[in-house]
Amino acid sequence: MTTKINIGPIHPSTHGVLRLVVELDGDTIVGVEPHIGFLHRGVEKLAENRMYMQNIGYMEKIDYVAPMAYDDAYVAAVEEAMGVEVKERAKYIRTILLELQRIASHLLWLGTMANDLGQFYTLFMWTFRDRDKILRLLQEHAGARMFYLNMRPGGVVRDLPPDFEENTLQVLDYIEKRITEYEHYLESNQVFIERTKGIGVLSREMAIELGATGPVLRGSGVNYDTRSNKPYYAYSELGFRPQVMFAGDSFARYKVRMLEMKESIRMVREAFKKIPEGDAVGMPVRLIMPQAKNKIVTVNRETPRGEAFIYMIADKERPYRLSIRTPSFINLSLINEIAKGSRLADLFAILGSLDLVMADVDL
Amino acid sequence: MLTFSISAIANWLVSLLSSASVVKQAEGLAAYAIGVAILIMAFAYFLGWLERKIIAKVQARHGPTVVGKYGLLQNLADFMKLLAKSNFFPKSSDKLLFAVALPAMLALSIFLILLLPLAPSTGIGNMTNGLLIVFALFAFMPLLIFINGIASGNKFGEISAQRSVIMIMSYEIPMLIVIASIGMLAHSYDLVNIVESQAHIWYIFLMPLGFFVFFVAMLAELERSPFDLREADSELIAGWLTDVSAPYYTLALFLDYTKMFLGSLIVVILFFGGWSGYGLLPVFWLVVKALIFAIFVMLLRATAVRMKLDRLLRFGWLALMPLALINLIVAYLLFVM
Amino acid sequence: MHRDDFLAQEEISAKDFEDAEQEMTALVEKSLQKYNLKPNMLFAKLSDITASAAKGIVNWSRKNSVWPSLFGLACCAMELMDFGSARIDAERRGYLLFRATPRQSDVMIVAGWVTKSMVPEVKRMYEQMLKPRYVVAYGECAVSGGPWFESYNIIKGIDQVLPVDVYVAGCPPKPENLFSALMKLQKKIGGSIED
Amino acid sequence: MKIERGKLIETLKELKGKGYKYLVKIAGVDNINSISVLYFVRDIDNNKEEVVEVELDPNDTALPSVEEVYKAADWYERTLYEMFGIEIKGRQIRRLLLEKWNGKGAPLRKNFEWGAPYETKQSKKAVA
Repeated sequence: MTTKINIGPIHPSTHGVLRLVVELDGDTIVGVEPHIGFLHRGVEKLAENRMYMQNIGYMEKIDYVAPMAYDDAYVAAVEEAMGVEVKERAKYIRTILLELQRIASHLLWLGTMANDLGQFYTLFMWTFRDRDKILRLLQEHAGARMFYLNMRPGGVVRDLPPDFEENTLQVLDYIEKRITEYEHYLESNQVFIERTKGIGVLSREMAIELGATGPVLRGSGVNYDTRSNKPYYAYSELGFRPQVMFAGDSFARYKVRMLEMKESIRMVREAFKKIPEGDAVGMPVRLIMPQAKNKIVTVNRETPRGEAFIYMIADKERPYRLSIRTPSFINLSLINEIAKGSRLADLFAILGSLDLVMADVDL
Repeated sequence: MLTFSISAIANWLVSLLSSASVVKQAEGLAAYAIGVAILIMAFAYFLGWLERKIIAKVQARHGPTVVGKYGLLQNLADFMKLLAKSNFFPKSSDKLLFAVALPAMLALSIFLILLLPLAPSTGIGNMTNGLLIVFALFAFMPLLIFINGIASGNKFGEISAQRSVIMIMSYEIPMLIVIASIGMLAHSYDLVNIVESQAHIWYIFLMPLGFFVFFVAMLAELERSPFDLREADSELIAGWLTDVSAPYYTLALFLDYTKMFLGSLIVVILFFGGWSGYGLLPVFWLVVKALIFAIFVMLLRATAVRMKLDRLLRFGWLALMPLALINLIVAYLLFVM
Repeated sequence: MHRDDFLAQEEISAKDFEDAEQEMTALVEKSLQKYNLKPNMLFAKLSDITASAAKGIVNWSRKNSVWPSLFGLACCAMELMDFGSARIDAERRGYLLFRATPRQSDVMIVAGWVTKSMVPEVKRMYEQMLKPRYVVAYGECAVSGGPWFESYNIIKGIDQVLPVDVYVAGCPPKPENLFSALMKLQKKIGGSIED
Repeated sequence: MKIERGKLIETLKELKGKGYKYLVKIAGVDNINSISVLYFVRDIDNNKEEVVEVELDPNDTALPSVEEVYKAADWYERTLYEMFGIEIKGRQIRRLLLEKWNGKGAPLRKNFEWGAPYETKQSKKAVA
């Protein structure tokens, strides 16, 4: 006999407003049916009715944990439509900022995942404290804590502040120490290992078949990362190596993100050594107006949650069609496949390991 | 267990009533009960404040600071506010059971503290089977949680109730085996005797394995992390407390700390030599030891990751059970020597 | 009836007793009504005493213990989380006990845009909260629909559905703003700010 | 690569056999005179991509389901149905993003009517 329980849309562990109808046989999950759309606001439709420069602000709100990633993806699409080259120094600045954003996003994920596993907010508070240091750095550059609006076609809104490098390196040293500590803290905890290893297994074949992306795909042993397969900005010069784990379980996904944070720290340090002098300021917003009509543009970007893909048909003043593939959307569609057969308590560990942002799902 | 507990309590009551000085005893009892009630309230309130402060310090925060000096009045404000909020029973709930379960739990835990000897000459009479009676009554606690969970008519409450029953199966029996070995070492189930027999060496040194088993089982009983499966706030919202309305939640909060006081008292009496200590009042030593134990439990709450249900069952039967049996054998050898 | 008048009477009739009783019950009922309490409630006696004898205590406790419900919708939920975390430390003023169940929380912080499919859920959540309850509209989207005001699936501000006590502007407002908003809410509860 | 509607399943199966096992996205575009549906597929091992485009008449938008070829197509097809009003043959469709939608039309069509904006109503209770 099976029972059905309804989880959400308001529930502490669904990271936003997600409704799951879970069919249970005792304590074992028979099926999970996600109901989404509680945050659907029609970004694609709104974007068709806004000027190019106005849309930058809308793109940031797609993924509010890592706003800069979409900011960058959209501006890159506009750049391609306008035929503008990114300045050499701006490439490095964007790489640095995007990687800092990735670290901040992964730190938030780490805290919330520990919370989902039943930890009483301790790691959550610690990672928030660390994340705040990065937000302060980004605030120094962009002037805002969350929604930066700092990407402009051809470059960024302004050059890095004078003591940015020094501060960043200091913060990175601190964060590297902390990450090692958290890693030690979690991996020496037998209960944590038991609750993540062998839970929510996604095989390599299924990961490709179901279209998993980002750390979920890499946790299943697929070596695909947009930063190395379709290198953009300074990633190929910085010697980026994609982080791959082969087990495909929650622990592998956790480990991929931890390794990614370390890789990001290494890359930012490397980028500060190689960053060229020169101009980095992009064009002012009033000039953003691609002249091409019906030019088709595709952009792939690796956001912290996975691969974002933008398909844009450019028109004169506003995009004729802006279609966005968001990583959380497709990662959530896996949930039924990987949660089947596990326990109810595991469902939240699995949800945590997928790192979902609900606005990213609902678009 | 149930029939045993009923017969044990009946025996105790009969012996109490048949003694000559019933009236005199009753007067003494009333005074004692009031004193202990004040102690419980003070301690529970203090624990509530301390837990917020300790967890905040672990989490790199300050905890309550504004209301009262060092935030000491924060919990009072919380309690008063919860009491003054409106009360509500959901339509799907069994109103009678839902209204009774939480007060019954609170009454039970206060009654249990009354039964414990807090100093050599206190406690309610000299009960020959005191330890057994305490644990027989203690076993009602998960049952009442079960009743509350089912009566709330909420699916999360129901799951929580099921978990409660499963947890009883996984830790109650090892705990009773440890109690048996304590009785063997002390040659008695009388709590006063147990404390006095620890005058030379505490039982934690004689039976470290037994203490471990007992500690784990006690954490599960107290719903403390990592065994807070019944109230798992990231899974079951609040488990059996999900549909409990605000005034009743005051009871739940109070119960939480009363239970913690009770649990630490039992652990101190059984394993840490009770009130033994130099100088000062015996009660002082008892309370200080209980406080240290409670702080340890709080630190555990701030750091541990919650266990899974099936894992808990396996842990109960494959780890706690053999350990408890080994402990019983050790105790038997000590008993023979 | 005044105390001196009462003493001046030589004989106290049964009717006077009745009058006094009625007066008392009216007083108690009035105070109960003021705090949204029903007389047949379990703790009515206790609230009764506190309300008539020292109504300040209840007010003081309500003012100093504002528990938000754990309910984040969208972007502003990030700042809501930051509000509770180590830098701001909302627990200093007793805001932290985020209860996941609406039954035990006092204030609902609507952090994010509200879609048409979310409206019934938000309404139900509000109805599940016990009186007295408050609503804070946190961020542009909850105040007026924000950047999505033209969208086909968003309502233009939470105040179309729920009575809002405090509005916080910003996209997203900083956690400090929420802190000051809750302090304003405290003042409102305490009676320093009138509606 | 532009193909006929009838050859869609066939073409995708062929591509999948060649190694294009990963479906990136299914996107729809309303060109007013026609509606085109694009299938972005990818060969992960060799890092190659391919786009398959199907053009449909706006009045006759029935499209075969490709879920049998790519399982990942499930949710994309559902959004295609509710956003463009494209009928998907061969499967049960439950609305995904707009589950309780009772408005008229498909939002991403160009002829979609928005309804009246600026309905703001400020309550007088404002404090902050």
